Amino acid sequence: AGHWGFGVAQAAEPVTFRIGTAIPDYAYAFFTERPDILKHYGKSYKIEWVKFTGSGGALSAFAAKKVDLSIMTILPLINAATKYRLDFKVIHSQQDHGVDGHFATTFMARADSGVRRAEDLKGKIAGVNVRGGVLDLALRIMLMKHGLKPDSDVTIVEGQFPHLGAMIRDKKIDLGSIIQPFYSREQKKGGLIDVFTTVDAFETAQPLSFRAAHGSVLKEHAAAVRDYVDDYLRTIAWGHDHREEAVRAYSKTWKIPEETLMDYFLTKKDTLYRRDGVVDVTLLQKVVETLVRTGFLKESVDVSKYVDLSFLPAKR
Amino acid sequence: MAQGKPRVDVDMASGSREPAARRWAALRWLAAGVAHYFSVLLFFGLWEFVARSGWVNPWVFPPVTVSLAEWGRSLATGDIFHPMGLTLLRALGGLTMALGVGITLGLLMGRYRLVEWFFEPLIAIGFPAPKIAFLPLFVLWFGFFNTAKVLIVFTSCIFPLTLYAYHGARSVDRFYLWSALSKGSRGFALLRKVVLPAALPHIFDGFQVALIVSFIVAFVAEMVTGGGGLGFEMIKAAQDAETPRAFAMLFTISLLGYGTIKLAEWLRALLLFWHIEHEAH
Amino acid sequence: MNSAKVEIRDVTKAFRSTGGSQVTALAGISLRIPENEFLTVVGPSGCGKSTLLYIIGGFLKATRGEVLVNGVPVTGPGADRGIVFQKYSLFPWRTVMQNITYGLEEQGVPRAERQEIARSYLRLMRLEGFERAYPRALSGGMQQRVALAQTLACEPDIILMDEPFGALDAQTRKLMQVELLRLWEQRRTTIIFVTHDVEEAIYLGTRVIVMTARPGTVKHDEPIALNIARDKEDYMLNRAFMELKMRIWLNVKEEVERYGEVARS
Amino acid sequence: MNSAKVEIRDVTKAFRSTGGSQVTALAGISLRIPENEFLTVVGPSGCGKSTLLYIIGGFLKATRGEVLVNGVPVTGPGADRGIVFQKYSLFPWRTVMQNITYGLEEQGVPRAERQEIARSYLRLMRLEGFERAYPRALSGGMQQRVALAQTLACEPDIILMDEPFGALDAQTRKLMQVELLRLWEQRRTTIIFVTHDVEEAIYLGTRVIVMTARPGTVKHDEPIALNIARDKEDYMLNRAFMELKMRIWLNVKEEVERYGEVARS
Amino acid sequence: MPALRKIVVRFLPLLLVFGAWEALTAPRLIPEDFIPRFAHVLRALGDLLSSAEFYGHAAASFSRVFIGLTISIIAGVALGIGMAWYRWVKRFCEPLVVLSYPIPKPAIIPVFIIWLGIGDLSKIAVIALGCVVPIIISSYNATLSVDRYLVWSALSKGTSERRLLRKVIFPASLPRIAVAIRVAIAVAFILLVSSEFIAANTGLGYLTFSYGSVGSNDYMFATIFLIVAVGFSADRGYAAVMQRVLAWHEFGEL
Ligand SMILES: Nc1ncnc2c1ncn2[C@@H]1O[C@H](COP(=O)(O)OP(=O)(O)OP(=O)(O)O)[C@@H](O)[C@H]1O
Ligand SMILES: Nc1ncnc2c1ncn2[C@@H]1O[C@H](COP(=O)(O)OP(=O)(O)OP(=O)(O)O)[C@@H](O)[C@H]1O
Ligand SMILES: [Mg+2]
Ligand SMILES: [Mg+2]
Repeated sequence: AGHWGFGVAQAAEPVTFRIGTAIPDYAYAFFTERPDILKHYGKSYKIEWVKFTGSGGALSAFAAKKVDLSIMTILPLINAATKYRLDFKVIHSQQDHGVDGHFATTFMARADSGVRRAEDLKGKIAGVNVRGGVLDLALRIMLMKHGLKPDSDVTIVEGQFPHLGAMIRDKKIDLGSIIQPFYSREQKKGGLIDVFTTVDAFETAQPLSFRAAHGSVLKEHAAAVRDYVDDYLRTIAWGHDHREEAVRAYSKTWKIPEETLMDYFLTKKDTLYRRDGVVDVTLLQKVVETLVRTGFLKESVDVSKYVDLSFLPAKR
Repeated sequence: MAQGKPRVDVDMASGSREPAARRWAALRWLAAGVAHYFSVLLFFGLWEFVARSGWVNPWVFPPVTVSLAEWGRSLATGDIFHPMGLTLLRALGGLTMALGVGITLGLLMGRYRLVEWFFEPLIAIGFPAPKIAFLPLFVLWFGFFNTAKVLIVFTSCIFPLTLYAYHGARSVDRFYLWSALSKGSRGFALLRKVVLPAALPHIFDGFQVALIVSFIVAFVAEMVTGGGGLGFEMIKAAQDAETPRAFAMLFTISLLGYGTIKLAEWLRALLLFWHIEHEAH
Repeated sequence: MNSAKVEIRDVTKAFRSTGGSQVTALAGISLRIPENEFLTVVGPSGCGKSTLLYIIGGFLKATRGEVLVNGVPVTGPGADRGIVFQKYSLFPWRTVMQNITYGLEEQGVPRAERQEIARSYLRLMRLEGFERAYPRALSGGMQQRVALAQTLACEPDIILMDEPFGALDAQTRKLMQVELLRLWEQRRTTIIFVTHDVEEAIYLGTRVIVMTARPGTVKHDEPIALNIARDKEDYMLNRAFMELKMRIWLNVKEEVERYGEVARS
Repeated sequence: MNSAKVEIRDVTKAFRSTGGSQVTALAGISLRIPENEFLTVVGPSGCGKSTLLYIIGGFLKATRGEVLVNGVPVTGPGADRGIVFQKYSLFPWRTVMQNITYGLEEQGVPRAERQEIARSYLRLMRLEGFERAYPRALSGGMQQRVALAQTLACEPDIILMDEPFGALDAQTRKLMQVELLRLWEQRRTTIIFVTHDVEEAIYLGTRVIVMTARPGTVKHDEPIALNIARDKEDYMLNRAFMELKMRIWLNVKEEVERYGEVARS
Repeated sequence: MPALRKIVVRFLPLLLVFGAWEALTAPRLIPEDFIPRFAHVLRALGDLLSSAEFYGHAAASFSRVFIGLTISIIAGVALGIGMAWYRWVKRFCEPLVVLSYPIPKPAIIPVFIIWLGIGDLSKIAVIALGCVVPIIISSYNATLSVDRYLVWSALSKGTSERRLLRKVIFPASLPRIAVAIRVAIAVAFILLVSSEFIAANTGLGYLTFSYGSVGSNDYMFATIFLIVAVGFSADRGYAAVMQRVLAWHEFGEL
């Protein structure tokens, strides 16, 4: 959107940020359901949400400057930096995997299938959400670490997150990557066991998703971005502090039943939503190094060059 | 000049050609070829210009020459042929199955009230349903590999095929039917000998549409559920931010489709040579 | 007396036309047509002649009344009743030869025999050389002759003919008339023949019917002594023939004029 | 002498038929048709009469030769030459009324006037009450009359008619003949009229042409004295008329028979 | 009562399908993760229909369908007839048009996003591009098979070649174009979902994907159900309109 500053009168107009996000998104639920908990929203900035079904689509829209801010994960970050050569910065975190004992995507198998560890997978079929995605890489790294050749020793197929659990039960696959809220549901149903998590694969907890912004946006609307980040962290704090209300709002937006959410949302069984919004560059860099070491990435990328935490508010 | 207007039989007079004139003819043929594909060249030219103008990030929207070069590379190394074969197999496999079932069902619906009563509303409600949403179910039932994708192509193609055949059967000139009925044709013979040929122009419309649908659905099914093929390769390339490669996949499906569509048109001219539409060609 | 080959019992046919109004094409028409009769039908344009044939053929349902063939009510088309349509609809996807053999194919006549029969009809219809032509490459009269051959080749019990010689030149028409008579005599077929040519009606028919203007019924019913026309070459100059012709002609004329008045009033 | 309205110069027409073989429909036919001539054409079925009309109409291109209208070579169809087709093709999506007004619409005649003209033709063709019917609800003869009205309403300079009364009963046909003559006299139109009815050809024509069997050329060309037929009610009994009729009839007969032999040999 | 019976008889096939759906899902013959119970779908549909926000999504989607479809009908008929009638149109357009047919529209949404933005335009383009295919094909083929006597008849009454398209070619081809439009309507509803596949602010397709990706199958199917129901009604409405428009056309008897 065009937003030129035109003297004093115009400066009062809120800036509109087009934010690319994935489904389901934490912030989207609270920004739309509970604007009352926000401080700057509608005053210094407004948001036009664009929901993407995958991080790939989100990245190309971001690269084409059709969104100002966008959700990002590690592989799109590397692509944005090395292939698209975009001028962008990651400004706050969204979800972290495995930090502080929080949930990380778990690869599950049938309890009675004999698959208990990665090495048991020889000759079996494993399902991930998308080949070439970060979970696919995690699986491959894990297999290689245990002396198995992906694709020849283990067949890797794709399935959508909501169906992977049922596919395991239905013996269509022997292992599948399970995220929340499905992990909670599968646990409740029973009969599946955890085999490993992404933390085991990457040998580190990881920032899973984070928000990136174009350099130009950060330069032109620094104050508004700061206000947005401030509001975002407000929703997180509010969520942690008012869990039941948060569950209700989240359920209303995404139609996930409240009882499912009550089981995990914003607890240790969930990925971590950090109150401080800090992106842990060290952890992120460790993931990159693992990818380089295992040959999935040709050369290393200095992640810190693409992270700018200066938009986070000073400690409250 | 108008193509329809002359509608006259081809000029009979065609003298033998001199060798000198033959060179001219070759040149003219070349010129006609360029003229024929002028729109494509124009489109590519525009694309190239825009991509190089700096209005868009050239990594996101690479110049057409870069994409074509990548395409040429994958053709040269041959690594595109395997996915190409997979997609072709799924598309044409599903289409072939749908042809048999769809045309038969459509013709039956057009001729028998009971069949029409039962299937017509089902077709009307099943057609606008997004088949892709049922892909997971297909995968559950039929596995990850070709079967599920072939079947999703089948389910997608069957609707247009049935609908066109149905309308074709319904608009058969009643005098053809009466003539056949009074010569003792009944049931299947009537269907095969009169309704089918009379509805053939409609059926071919449906076939041409279904052909395109089959390519699109096979590709999209591969995009969504993987398992190799052009669609899968394209989504993978997009994920890896290898945009030229993604375009190469699109070129491939487009050209594959173009070839088969032309083949279908040729088949149409062959089978419908008796039909008046043939006169205008 | 139930030996009628075709019996038309009080048949009425009303069409619903666009706009909801009705057109009554036939109003309570009754007719008994014995076996081997050659019934010719004349009447003003639009009086319901074709409609009557369609009802006998079983293609249209009568609004009221019924048609019996061999004493059995007609419920649909059947191979016993062959028909030549006014607008001679050939199958455009079949060659002349294939069009002629169509009915034979349906009767399960073996291929070689089919070909032979068809070839004899090709000769009869003077269409040699056009075996492999498709209908769209034929002139109007040639198409009509193919349609004739197509129906005659099936040798149906009853033949319904709707101006089957309308598109033929006078001489070819003459030839066809002679052939048709020959076939009728040979096969003892029952023929219902619609024509606009009063002379033709008398020449061919054993009985001529004049229909009234719409709604059609039988206005005039005239048995024809066979010897009036068919025996002599110069029948046209025959006094009895001329009188007969005049009588039928006047009947038609009256109807046409009456209709003109009805419509105008 | 270049006052011919229509001049046909050595026109040959060959059709390529399926299978690659050729059918020569017309072979070097030449004709000069002066203004206001009522030319009637008779000839064996399939001899190329329709083809000739299509070439004059500009719908088909001659393989060789050319047609001049008012001294200008014909390159395509034009509103100066109206045509009534053998298979009376009406626009099925237009009602009877709309079909008749079609040409007037194209000439930019105002709506009210169009309606009025069309209504007078409806009356003329005895189609009152069917204004709003679609062609498919009409009998064959009714469709043919609509087609006639459609073309006549345009008042073209030259009218090409391909058996325009073929589907009409004898009496209606008579009425139509009279009307056509009246219009021809009023408007001084040039008419080329194909028919199978020799009497009709003589009655209507100022000149009758007999065509040879395929490939068609002019076999016989006979000017008709106007007073032979048109003046008297009982012209059919007139000696001159009968002789003329016999002469033309024999010409056609010869051709039909010759063709039979050609085909058989 | 007879009227009611008529309706029941008419929609019996649909009732049978819904019955079969419920019968298969209620005892969990099909895992609920794939297809929810019909009863649950109805419940979810009720819930959706009672929220105002949902109507915004529906309005957004259906207006895109409507606009996309309208564009495709106009452009498709023009292109199809044009390509059949004018050699130069065919020469110029055909390669590009035919090459574009088999391109999967969802796959080029990113390209559309670059050119047309994320808003309605890119989605309308996807729908229009997809729906135009059957319409071009049928209008092209139908134009070629227009009875030549009708064309000749019009030409000899002074119809210019350009007017001919409107006065004769179009109406004569209409019965076949009508079938293509019927197909296009169904395709439009399919594409409604696909067009919102990659990126969306609003729309039923977006809801379908969002509910689907969090496993809220009952809601996902409720949106699909609604799309299909509207598609079905559109089809019925269209059929009724066409029956009147094509009153002159002679359909074969059943
Ligand atoms: N399908 C139809 N719908 C409505 N009216 C029809 C239909 N078919 C025929 N009619 C009407 O029924 C009447 C009789 O038509 P029919 O074709 O039987 O006449 P006909 O005697 O064969 O005339 P012609 O000698 O001109 O062929 C006509 O007035 C016609 O308008
Ligand atoms: N489109 C065509 N393709 C091939 N041959 C054709 C075509 N049209 C006509 N012919 C041939 O040309 C010859 C003359 O046909 P035309 O229709 O002119 O005859 P006609 O004199 O009008 O006959 P009729 O009195 O039976 O209507 C016929 O032998 C026919 O087979
Ligand atoms: Mg009739
Ligand atoms: Mg002719």
